[in-house]
Parts: sequence; structure tokens; C-alpha cells
Amino acid sequence: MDLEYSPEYQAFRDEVRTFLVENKHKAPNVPSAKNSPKAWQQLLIEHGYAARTIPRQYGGYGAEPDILKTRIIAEEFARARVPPGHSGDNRLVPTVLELGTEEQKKWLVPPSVRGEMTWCQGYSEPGSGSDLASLSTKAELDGDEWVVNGQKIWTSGAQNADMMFCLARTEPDAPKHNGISYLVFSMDTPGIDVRPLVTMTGDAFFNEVFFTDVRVPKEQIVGKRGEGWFVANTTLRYERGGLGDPNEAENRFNRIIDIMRRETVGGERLIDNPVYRDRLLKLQGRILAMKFNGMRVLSHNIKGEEPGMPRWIVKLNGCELNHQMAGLAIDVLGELGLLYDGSPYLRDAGFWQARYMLDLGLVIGGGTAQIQKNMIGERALGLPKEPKVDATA
Amino acid sequence: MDLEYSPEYQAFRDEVRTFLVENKHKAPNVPSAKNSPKAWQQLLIEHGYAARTIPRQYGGYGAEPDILKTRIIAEEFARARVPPGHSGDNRLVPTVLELGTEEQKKWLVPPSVRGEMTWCQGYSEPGSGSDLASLSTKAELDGDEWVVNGQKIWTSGAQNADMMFCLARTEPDAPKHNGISYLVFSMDTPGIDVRPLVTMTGDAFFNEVFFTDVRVPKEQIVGKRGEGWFVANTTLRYERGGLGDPNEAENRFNRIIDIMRRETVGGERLIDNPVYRDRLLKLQGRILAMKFNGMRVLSHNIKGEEPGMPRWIVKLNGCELNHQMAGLAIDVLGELGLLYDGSPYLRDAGFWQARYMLDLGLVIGGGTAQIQKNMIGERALGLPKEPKVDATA
Amino acid sequence: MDFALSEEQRMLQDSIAGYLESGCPLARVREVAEGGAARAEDVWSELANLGVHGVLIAEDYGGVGLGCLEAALIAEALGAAVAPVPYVASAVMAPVALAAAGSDEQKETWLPRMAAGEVVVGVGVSEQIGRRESDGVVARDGALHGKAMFVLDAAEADMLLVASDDGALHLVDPTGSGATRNKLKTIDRTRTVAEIVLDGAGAELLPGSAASREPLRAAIDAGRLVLAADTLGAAQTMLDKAVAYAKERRQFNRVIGSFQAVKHMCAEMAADLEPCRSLVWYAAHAYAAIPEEGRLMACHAKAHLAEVGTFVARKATEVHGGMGITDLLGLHYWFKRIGFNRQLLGAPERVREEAARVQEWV
Amino acid sequence: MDFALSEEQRMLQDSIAGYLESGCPLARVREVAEGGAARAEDVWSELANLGVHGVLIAEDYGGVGLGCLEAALIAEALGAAVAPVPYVASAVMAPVALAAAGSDEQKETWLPRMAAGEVVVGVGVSEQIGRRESDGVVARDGALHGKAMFVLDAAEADMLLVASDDGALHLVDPTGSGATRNKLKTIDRTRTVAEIVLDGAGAELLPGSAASREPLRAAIDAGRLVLAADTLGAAQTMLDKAVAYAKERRQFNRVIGSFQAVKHMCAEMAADLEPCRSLVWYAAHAYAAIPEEGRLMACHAKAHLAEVGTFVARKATEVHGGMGITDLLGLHYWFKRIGFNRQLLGAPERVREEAARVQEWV
Repeated sequence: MDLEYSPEYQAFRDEVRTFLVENKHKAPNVPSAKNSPKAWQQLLIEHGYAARTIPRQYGGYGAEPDILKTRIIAEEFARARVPPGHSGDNRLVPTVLELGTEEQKKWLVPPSVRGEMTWCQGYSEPGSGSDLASLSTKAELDGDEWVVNGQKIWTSGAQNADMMFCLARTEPDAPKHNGISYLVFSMDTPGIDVRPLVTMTGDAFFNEVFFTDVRVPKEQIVGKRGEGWFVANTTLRYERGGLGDPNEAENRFNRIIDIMRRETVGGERLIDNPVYRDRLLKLQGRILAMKFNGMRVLSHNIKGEEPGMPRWIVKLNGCELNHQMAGLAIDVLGELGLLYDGSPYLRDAGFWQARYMLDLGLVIGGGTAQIQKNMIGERALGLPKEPKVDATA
Repeated sequence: MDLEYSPEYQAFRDEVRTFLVENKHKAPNVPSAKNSPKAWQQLLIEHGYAARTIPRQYGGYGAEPDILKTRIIAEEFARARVPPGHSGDNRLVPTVLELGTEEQKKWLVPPSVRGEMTWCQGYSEPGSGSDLASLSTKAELDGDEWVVNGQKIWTSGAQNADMMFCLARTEPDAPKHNGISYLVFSMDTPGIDVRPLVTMTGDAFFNEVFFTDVRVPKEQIVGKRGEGWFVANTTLRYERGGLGDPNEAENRFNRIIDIMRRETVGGERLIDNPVYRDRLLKLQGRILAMKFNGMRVLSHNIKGEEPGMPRWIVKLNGCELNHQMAGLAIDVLGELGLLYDGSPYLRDAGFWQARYMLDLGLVIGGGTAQIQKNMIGERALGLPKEPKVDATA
Repeated sequence: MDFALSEEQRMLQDSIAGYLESGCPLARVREVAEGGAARAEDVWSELANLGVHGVLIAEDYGGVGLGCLEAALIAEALGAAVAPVPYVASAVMAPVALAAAGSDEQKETWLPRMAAGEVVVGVGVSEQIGRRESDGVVARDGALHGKAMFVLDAAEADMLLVASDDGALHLVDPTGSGATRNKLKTIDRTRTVAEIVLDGAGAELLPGSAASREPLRAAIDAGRLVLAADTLGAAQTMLDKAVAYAKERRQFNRVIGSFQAVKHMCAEMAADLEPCRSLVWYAAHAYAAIPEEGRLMACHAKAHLAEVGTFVARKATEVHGGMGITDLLGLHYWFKRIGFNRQLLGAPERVREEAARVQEWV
Repeated sequence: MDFALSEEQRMLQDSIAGYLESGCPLARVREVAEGGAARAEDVWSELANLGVHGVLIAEDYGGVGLGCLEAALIAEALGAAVAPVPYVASAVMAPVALAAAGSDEQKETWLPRMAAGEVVVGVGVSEQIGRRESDGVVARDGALHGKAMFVLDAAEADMLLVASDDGALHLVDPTGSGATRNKLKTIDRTRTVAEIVLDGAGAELLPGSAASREPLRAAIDAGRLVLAADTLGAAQTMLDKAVAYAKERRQFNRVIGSFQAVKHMCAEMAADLEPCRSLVWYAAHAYAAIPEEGRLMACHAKAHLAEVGTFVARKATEVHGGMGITDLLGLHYWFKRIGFNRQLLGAPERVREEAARVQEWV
């Protein structure tokens, strides 16, 4: 157990901190005419704090992958409350770099990295949620173009995205998993209809996207025709790479402690209520365990080892803990916890109710808790799959 | 909502109480030469407090079924802490009365009712726990006798029982559920080997029973040959008829309250610990809900209505609540709760640890919680069964 | 001995549920919720014709003079339909308080008009359960000073019933001088709560509440009972919707209800929820019929339904998968209603603590 | 930055686990448990050769001078094998206390013999955590009065370390005059606890504990850590057994592990248990390396493992169906060991409350 950072990394952390002190006034969250997200992203790329491992010829910084430095960057940007940079799109860009043609790399990666080409993902369909491979959006070749028809759902950011990477069935006769291709096309292509999907929080974070005879040039397939399923799994693998604030759960927990020290009911501080306090402590134990589990996973990754079980359980536990934290915050706030929507006396701008619902959505979305448990049981514990049922059943 | 008992039933309750006051000195739990279980049973039958609804010609009292009176008897015997009577065997006797031949009724019922013929059930097998119909004990006809070979497990009371009612496969070629017959035979029959099955509590409440060429007269089948599955389900239906103390859960809960008022830790009464108290109150809410649910089921039964959902959930919730009550009692007692086995300072004679383990056994045994949930989901909520997997899978 | 609803009670519940099915569909709930209206006027007035407003008001005062069980059955139907009406305060808590502590004149003035659906009365008692953001409410020579938070069904209420720290109940005109009504917005847009700032607002004491806290307690008990019943109805609807969805939605070439994981979630919801019905029935029956148990049972009904409701709301949403969190099915209206019921008139931990005191454990 | 075990630490754990697999199989555990012996002498002395007794004893005193993490790794292996040995008190708590508060002479007298496996030392501190059935322990001019309950590993211990109410630690000869040792029987027959009645029993104060409660607290922290690690090992074994059983047991023509209900029980056990390993590692590391966090982490490790252990013990038994509750598989030895670890040195609720005080929340 060595929880210290070596001098090299301490130096790197200092370097990042210095950069942030000197430059945070240029961040786009600072109201100023000169501050634009793109300028900020450009500055970060120059210093290797964004698009860090993307080759220079494709607009990146071209550094060797270093998980620990990536993490230090994420931690320090979060600490300084400064918006982090991006690597174009943490799903599309690595996929294109790994499986795309040279033309596709030149066409898609540089503008994405500059933030001039934004992406949305067209995977889920109304008929295929947890069962992604059963998707039915189809693309038929007509001359030099794919003609796409069908519907996607849960497409976040579709209103503003410039491009979509999309799974469509190009070989109708091939079995389920084969016969799917990975298409990329502009959201301005005629025949695309984006309809916002309002969720229980009241926001339209997601969209439904309808395709009616959307014509996509033949060559806009990443990877081989019919191998889109394999390409998509590459993307999914990368998705995990995207690193938010690694300490977010802990920060969130600390905010609950603050609430319970600050707020009172009937004149008694919430933290002085032994029953609330015990719930808080139970959560703290689980959050600490997951924090250290995360450090363990990180250490495996640094050494290029497959973390195994410690990684398999992260999503299931993480989403559940976040949901429970929000639930505790709401409960201790009582009636105040019900306030929403800019109401007077609203606490933390309604953060907790929004999280309570959003995090439940995350428990469900992107592979429900049920699917997560299947994966842990089958892939990590080696239990047999359910007997398959064929389409005729 | 009418929670009063009508005058007729109040009178009946008084009658039972009077009987108990006048006769409880004759109960077998009172140390006395004259007091025998059989004499006590005989006395109860004469007054209609045992074998109440069994026809007189088969040794019963011959009363009309009256669920409320049956319940009043159970309540009052429990209140007076006097061992209740029995109806022979609440699984075998009703089954024989419904499906047996006249000879079988005369042969089996009267001695069972008198307590001179005791029974054990030979259903479960090592290979078929929740999947009863897959049992493999076979009975082959050899002249005028069935020759039984195989093994049973979870046979409670097999050491002391005079007789066994047993499921065996008599038609090997018939499909799973058919081809089973319901045999009755003496436990003294040569070839029966009873081996006690020690459980985690340390007691041998269950047994394994091995059959080696056990020869049973041809006519000792209840119901038609090959219809044992149907006969057994009759038995299972009756098993629920057997009524212990309906208020046991509540009594048990009250004992925990007593513990928490009496016992102290660090000089503080356990009930003064808000966290323990909140756990106690949470349980109380659930126990009350189940108590009233039971009253609702009872009222349906009295009116001859199928209770539906309120009945489906009883076993699942009941066992779970008992297990949790024991767990709470152990937790509040702390180290004292660990004591067992006649240790000094043992509380309630080790009742809570024994129950904690026994009730977990009941959560598991007789159709695990999983099977219970399947039944609620499929039979009560009408959700479809799992796709069947055939033997070749 | 018959633990069951009477024929009349079943008919009452069916008639309310039957009306709401046609008169208050989800589309109507949406209109009210999205439009930010205080209530569905049409539904509220039709319910008056069905005797809902007067359920607890004596016939002498134009009510139908039924009991707490009937009031709970109505609440269950309203919760099942997430009906946007001020039932809890105006049809249950206020009538109970007025009947228990009002002068004959006060009763004659208010009860008939409440029964007729002419006036809506909001109720402010949360300071007497657990003060937050308020130093309480004090009555001084016929006027109220302080702040009443989370006054229930207060938006567009014609009159308010506010409890002062001594447990006395006062009629306050929300539009009168010295009273300021500020709407509070919660996740549940089917009910309203408000902050009432009292700066010497003219108040009319309910004489029967001057010397005894009983009228206040009786109103809170009744309020908790109907909130529990409302959650029962809302949770039952969520369970029913989840089961229906599980029977129709297909994944991996099977309806998802055939997967044990989904099937067991439904079974667990049913196993937890079904006994709640009996608890609510008993608690509502005990309120009048078994006084020595009434308060304890009201506490348990409120706290237990809050816990089970939260569980069902979450699991039923999970069964619906992504659809559950969208606005398309509107499942969230039930989810949020259950969340609202959980916190109002005492969150579970606080209500259980009260149950401990009622039993003299502490 | 490397959150992982060192090569040496992995080898240590493997060597202990490897020995126990052959040297302490279930059959041996049964002999000891059913025979009512205080410990498995053969296992205990072989463990001495492997350096287990001296893991926390400095090399100057004949120990191997390793840290709390190594002690926890050993405990995990012992829990995994439900080994009937007096490790927690004699190899962890007593050495920690002696090192922290013992005089040079006391250390020289006891530590080498403990490291060599010549003496077993029981530890009695439960009065200082939560007094039950005792009015505490008082030291008066070199003698102890009162009663120490649940003295850990006390049966056949050669010497006892008992805490008095002022937090001081005393060496007491359990066979000396004024001391009476009464065996207490618990569900867990792989460890022993006893009641020690002290009626002016001769006691030798550990001087370093006279003025400070730190030595007592340090011993309790270390004890809680290894109890948590013991539960981690025991629960992991139960999970492994459940998974193995689910892969082999067939019902309805399928191995039961292919049923979602069973599969998900296994997944939930793994999801809860796996992070516990990291928590135990960190807490054991922090004990010496991050003093400001040590006590809090020891509390959380003890309380959280108690909860997760209880969950796993129950679910793993369920997966085994009826077999799980029989003595045939002996699963109950792990079940009971986890139950024992839960209550000793503070049940979860009490330990969490301590964690609140450590963080100065109260």
C-alpha cells in the first residue's frame, strides 16, 4: 500500500495547479467577452490538459497514456471548480482512431477535438433497451448512399449535436449481432427529426430521433460493413474512460454533512438526531468502501492489470449510493426537501430532488441494475447464462 | 369493519376458557402420573376442542367446520399455555377422508386421531427440493406388493412416526407429474433406514430416510394409481389448515419490548437507544400490518371467499418478519445475544438464536422465498412463467 | 367479526374511483400540473356532488357524516388517480378540527359551506410537528404573529386554520391584513403548500382548542391517516402499471415479466403493499372505534406507508426501465405524490418517535 | 501511488491460507467445535512457526514486527478457514496493548513467550465499550474488583489483560486467587469467551496505561480491524461456496445459478463484499500510517463488515437451499463466526455512534 504520489506526479500536480491559478480567469464559466469554450479548449490542448493522448496530427497533445496524470488533471480541475477540457467525444474519437480509415481520422477527429464538431449517439431504440442487438433501424444501400429509416431514443444532446454515430441494420438477413453497421452522418441531413424527451425531472436531457429516408454516403461507415456491433462495443469500452470528478460521491456526501450540521428541526440540529445520524454513518461506511475500491481499480489500471470484480461492481454500487445519498438529504430536510423549481426556501437549488430522480434514472439507464447483476453473475462469477429463447417463443 | 365477536362466539370463548380453567391440571405438560397426551387428546375430542370437524364414525367430534371457533380454540389454548389437541395429522387425515377408500378411512383415521398412529411425510428428495415433481424414489409392482427404493430428506419426526405417507414413482414411463403414486406404510417395514439430519441449530429436527426393497401391500395407495401428484396437492392444501397460535408473532414482538425495557447497556435501557428503538418501531409497523392482513384473510375464509393476494403473501412476509425479529433481539442484546447452549447469562433459554436460525430455515424450506415470489408473481399477479427448459438442456 | 369493507363502503370507493377514471384522467392531471393551477376545479366540484367534501361533516351541517374509514377510502381513490384537489386539508383536517373545537356559530358558518364545496380551507400545523424556517406562531389578543410554513392546500384557499404554539387553532383569512401568502413549489404539482407570514393577522380562535391540544392532535391524526391512504392508492396504481408493463414489454424475445428479476420485483412490491391496505383500514377504523389505539395506529399507518410507498415508487419505476423516468407515461406524478405524502405532517422517523411516546416507551 | 498488497503481503496471506487448507480443514474445525476444546492446539502451534503469533511483536522481542495490514490479512485467512485459534486477543490486542503500555520488564517477560506460542493471553475490555451484566472493573491497591464479561480467547488462556473503568490495563492470572473464570458458551464454537469474576485478584498494571486511555483504545481499534478482516474472509468463503453450489446444483433441469433470482443473490453478495476488502486494507494501513484517520476507519471497517457479513451469511445460506441449514456442509460455522464478530468489541450501531464522536459530529 503506497498512497503517496511519486515526486514526478507531485510535480505534475503542482504544474496543473499553477496553470489553473494563472489561467482560470480565462475559463468559459467566467463571464467575459473574450472567454469562449473553444479558446479554453485550445489552451488546454496546448498544455496537455485536454485531448492529452490524441496524436498531434489529429489535433491532440500527443502524450503517452498516463492514467494517474489524467486523474490528477480531473481532480485538480474539479478542485478549482473550473470546467475540464474534452477529447472531442470520448466514445467516437477513440473508436475512429482505432478502427477508422485515414480519411475518417482526418475528417472527424481534429474538428471534434477543437469542439467544432459535436456528437450524439444513436444506439438505443424503443424496441431494444437492454437488448441492444435487437435494434431495427435499417440502412439500405441505394447507389452510393445508405438510406436510413427508423427511430432512436435516449439520444442525449441530439438537439445541439453536429453529428451522430449510429447503429443501423445493413444486412437484414444476417443473424442478430451481425448485420449491424456503424454509420456517421451530419444531424443536418434531410429526414432527421429530433423530438425532445422530457423526463421526470422536467428537463429534456434526452431526445427521440426519427429517420425518414436519411441518405448517408456509402463510405461513412466506421469499421467493416456488418461489424458495427464489434465497433460499438469498442465505443462502449471507451465510454468508461471518460473521467469526471473521481471524488464526486465524497463531495456530495460532505454536502449532506453540512446540511445536517446547519439545518435544524424543532430547534434541534439534524445531526443531533441519532436516527438520521446512524443513516448518515451507514452511508459513509459504504461510500468509503467504494472510494477505496476505486483507488484499487485505479492502481490496477495504472499497472495495466484487469481489475476484475472491483471494476464490475462500480456502476451498480455507484448509482445506488448516489440515489441513496439524495434520498437521505431529502429525508433529513423533510418538507424543505420537497421544494423544487425555484421555490422560496429551496435548498442547494433543488440539487437533491433532481439527483434523486436522475440517479434513479442512472440505476435504470445504460444497462439497468438487472443487467449489471447479470454481468456480475455471469462474467465475474462465471454463472451460466439464462437458457436462450428464440424469436418464435 | 366489525371486530367484535357475536354473542354466539363470545359464549363459545367463555366455554373454552371455563373448560381450560377446570381441566388444565390434566394437561400433559403438568407433571403427574395420570396425565398422558392420549388421555388429554381424548378429553379434548369429547369436548370438541380436537379433531373437531372429523366425523364421529372415524373417532372425531363431528362438528360442522367453523373457522372462527377453530381460531378461538387455538387462541385460548395458547393464552392458557396449554398444549392444544390435534386432528391426527393435518396433512394425512383430511386427505384420506377426502380421497381414501372406506377401508383406508377405518384403518387410518381413528388411531391417528387418538394419537396412536403418528405420521411423517415422505415428499422431498435430495435431487428434488423446490422441484418436487422430479422425484426419483420408485415403487415397482411385484406380485401383490410395491417394492420401494430411493431416498427422502427433510422428513421431520421420522424417528418417532409409526407411519409414512410417501410419494413414489410407480409409472416410470409417464411424464413427470403423472406416474407418481401416494403410498402409506408402516415405518417398521423392513428396508427403511432413518438417519437424523442435524441442522445449524444443533438439533436433529429432520431426517434422511432410505428405502431398500421396502415391500408395501398393493392396496396401500391413497387415490388412484399415478395420481399421487394430485393427492399430494390436496395434502399441501390442508397443511395450511393446521393453525398454531395466530398471535405468535405479536407475542414474540412483545417479548422483545420487554427485553429492551429490562436490559441495559452501559447503564442505559436498550429502549432508550433511539436507533434500536427506531428499528423496533419499523418492525412493529410491519407486524401490525401483517396481523391485520391475517384478520382480513380470516374474514374471507369465514365467508368462504378466496382471499387472493392477502393470502399469497403470508408465508413470504411471515417467515421474514420472524427472522428479523430474532435478529433485532440478538442485536440489542449484543454479546449476550450470542450466548447459546445453556450458557450462564443465557437469555430466554437461547430462544432468539434458535429462532434466528430456524426462521431462516423456514424462509428457505418448504418452497424457498424465491419460489414464493414466483407464485405471487405468476398466480397472484398473472405474470408469465419462465420459458420451460426440457431435460436435455 | 368481519374485517372487511361494508357493501356501502365498497360502493362509495367504486363510485369515487369510477368518476375519477373518466373525470380525472392523466391528461387532466397534466393540464393542472403544467398550468400551475391550484386544483382541478371541475373535479373538485364534482366530488362535492359525490359527497366527498362532506364525508366527515355531520348531516346537521349538510355533510354526509361518515367516518375516518370512508375518508381513507376516498383518499385511496384520489391517490390512485393523483387527483389535484385540496382534500386532505379542506375535507379532512379542517372539518375534524372545527367539529372538535369550533363554536356552534363557527360550525354553522363554515361546515355547511365546506360541505357544499363553496369554500376551501387550508391547514397550517407543521410548526407543531417539526418547526423549520419558522420561530413558530404566537396568538396575542386576537391576532397571530410568526410564520406558518407548508400550510397544506393553501393556494387559493378561502380560509385558513392555523395552529399556534400553544396548540390552539385559529381561523385566519389569508387575504386579510397582516397575513401574507407565499406559494411554495414542490415536486408534487397535484397539491399546494404555502408559507403564511403572520404579522398581527386577525384570527378567530376555535374555543374548544384553547385549553386542550386534543383538537389539534385529532386533526393531525386524521391528516396522517388520509395521507397514508393516499399513498396506498398511488402505490397500488404504480404496482398495477408495472405489472401491466411487464406483461406487454418484450426484450430478448420474451415479455420482461417472465424474467425472474422483474417478476420478483413485482412480487416484492405486492408483498409489501398488500398488508398496508389492512393497516390503513384498521387504523382508520380505530380512529373513532378504538380510541386507545387510534393515535398509535395513525402514526404507524403514516410511517409504514411512507416506507413502503417509497419502495414501490422506486421499484415500479425500475420495472418500466427508461420509460419509467420519462414524462411520456407520466408515472412520475405518482412517484412525486408518494414523495410528498412521505414528508408532510411528519417524516417517518419523526412519526415513529411519536409512536414510541404514545406507547410510553420513552 | 499503488493501492494494492505488496508481493510479501500476498505471499504471507497465501502461506497462511495454504497451510490452513491442509492443516485446518472443516473436519478439524468440527473436532474442536464438537469436542468443546478451547482451540486447535496443532493449528495454533503451527501458526506460531509461520510467525502468526508474533506478527505485531517487534523483532527485539522475538516477533516478526509486521503491521496491522499484515495482521488483518492473517485474520482474513483465519476467518476464511473458521480456524479455532485465539488470534484476536492473544496475537493482536494483547501485543498491541503491551507494546503501547507495558514496562520494559513486562514486555521482556511476555512478548517473547507470546511470539513463541508458549502463552496465550485473553483480553477483557467489553466493560469499556458497553457494560452488560457487570458493574465494571475497579483497581484498588494492586488488586482488581468487579466483573469482566466476554473476555476474549479466555478459555485456557495463561494470562489475562483486563481493562479497569479508568481505562488502565492490568495483567491478571486467571488461575490466581481472587479470580474466577467461568466459560460462556456462544453460537461460535471456534472462539471462546469467559466471565472473569474479580474479587481482589492480584493485578499488574501496565504503567503506560495509568494516565492515558490510548493504549486501551489502540488495542480495541486493532481488535476491531481484525474482527472485520475475519468477517471479510468468512463471508468471502460463504460467497465462494454459494457460487460453487449454484453452478453444480440442478433444479427444473437447469443448474440453479442460471436462474436470475439465484444469480442476482450471488451478484448482490459480491457487489457488497468486494469493496469491503478495500475498506479493510485501507483501515489497516491507516492504523499506523494515517493516525488522524485510523480510529474512524477502524470503526467503519468493524461496523460495515458486520452489516455486509450478516447479509452475505444469510444470502449464501439461502442459495444453498435446505442444505445450507444442515450440518452436512458445515456452512453454519461461517454463519456463526460472522455473527460472533458482529457483536464482539461493539455491535454496529454502537461503533457507528463512536465514529460520529471521532468526527466530532456530536
